[in-house]
Amino acid sequence: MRVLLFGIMKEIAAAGTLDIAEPLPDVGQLRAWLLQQYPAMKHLRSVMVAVNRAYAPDGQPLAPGDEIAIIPPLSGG
Amino acid sequence: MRVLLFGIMKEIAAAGTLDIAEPLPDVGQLRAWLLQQYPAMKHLRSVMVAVNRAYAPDGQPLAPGDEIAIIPPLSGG
Amino acid sequence: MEHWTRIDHSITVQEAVDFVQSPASGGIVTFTGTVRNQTQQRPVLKLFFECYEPMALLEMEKIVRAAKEKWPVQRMAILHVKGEKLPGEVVVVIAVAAAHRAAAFEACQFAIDTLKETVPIWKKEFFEDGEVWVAAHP
Amino acid sequence: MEHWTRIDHSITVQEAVDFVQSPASGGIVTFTGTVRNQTQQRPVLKLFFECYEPMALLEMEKIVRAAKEKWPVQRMAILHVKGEKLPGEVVVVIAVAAAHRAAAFEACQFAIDTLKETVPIWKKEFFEDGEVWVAAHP
Repeated sequence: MRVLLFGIMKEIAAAGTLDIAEPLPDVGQLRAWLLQQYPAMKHLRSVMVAVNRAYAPDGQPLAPGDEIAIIPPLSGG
Repeated sequence: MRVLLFGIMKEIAAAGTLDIAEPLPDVGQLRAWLLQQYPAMKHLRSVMVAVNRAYAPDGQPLAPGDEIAIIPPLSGG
Repeated sequence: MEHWTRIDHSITVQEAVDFVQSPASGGIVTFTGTVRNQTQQRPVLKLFFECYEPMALLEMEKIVRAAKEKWPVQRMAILHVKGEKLPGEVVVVIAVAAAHRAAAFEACQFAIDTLKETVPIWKKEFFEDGEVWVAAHP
Repeated sequence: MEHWTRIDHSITVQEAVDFVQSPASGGIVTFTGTVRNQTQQRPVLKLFFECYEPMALLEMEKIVRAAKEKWPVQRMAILHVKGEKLPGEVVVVIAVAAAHRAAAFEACQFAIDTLKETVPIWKKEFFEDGEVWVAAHP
């Protein structure tokens, strides 16, 4: 599973993309896995997940080939 | 007394300025005199008077040398 | 100079924004009024704007002062055209810079609303079959 | 095309107004955000904007659709920069054209408020003694 990282998440993981071998069936489990790998994430104000370029709730299943992105707190505008 | 006219008032009076010989001591009396001279004025939605470039109430006295202007309904912007 | 009032034959939103912009401001709100190509389904050929220019500039300055009393705004520009204008052309531009955008939105809307009520400018609309001073009659 | 969304290295309020302007619209409201020269009294040297570009453009389009459902607006433009920006430079422009100005003001304010909440763009501030991703931590 390929995951895109942005902003401070890119710095926390020291990578712009992650290739995750672990099977992670939904957004919630991806989030839990990331928190375990990168404990600094828990200091962020919020973290959202986008699947196929739309915000996705924790319950949303993940399929191979999905475009997954981790969205730390926004600061555009 | 010299009076500046604008917009539709200029057309009603067929003049951009009026030189009025009649003594007119305040704004209200100027307004009454104009209405008598130019009855078409009474069809206007409103008419304001400015003295020295500021809106003036009917009770305001007029002095020689004042810059007096007749302000028909505004439509700027 | 913290505000700019101007009556001219041609104005642009860019020059208003360039004036109010500063490295200390966070947001700029503008209102731009243009000539519509019709009024109540009648095609408009052109407009003519007449201004009582010295008083119009004073009334624009009063609007700036009133806005600065009501909201924490930084710099303001109020520009209005005079003379002939064709459909699509710009007739009025108001720009307001503020540290916080809510103040800029409110002050800009206040300024255009007040301009229409207090600034001595008159607009004549030309149609194929006649012409009329806008809003003159009830 | 009735709306325009764009992420680029440089944007101007004039191009946004030129896009939304039409002879059928009466009023155009814009919001322009610029780089402030300080944050809580600390001088800002520069900003860096990172965008999740394809999703950011989709979220901008959602804002346009939501605004058009809520208000009778005609044309909209939402432009945002990416990359490095210096104090005073433009980072975001929103332009809304409508027949009635109240709708244009409300839709423009809605659009910038929503953009800050939903469009995946991140801003890093550079100070003399360090750098920080804005709003990342509580």
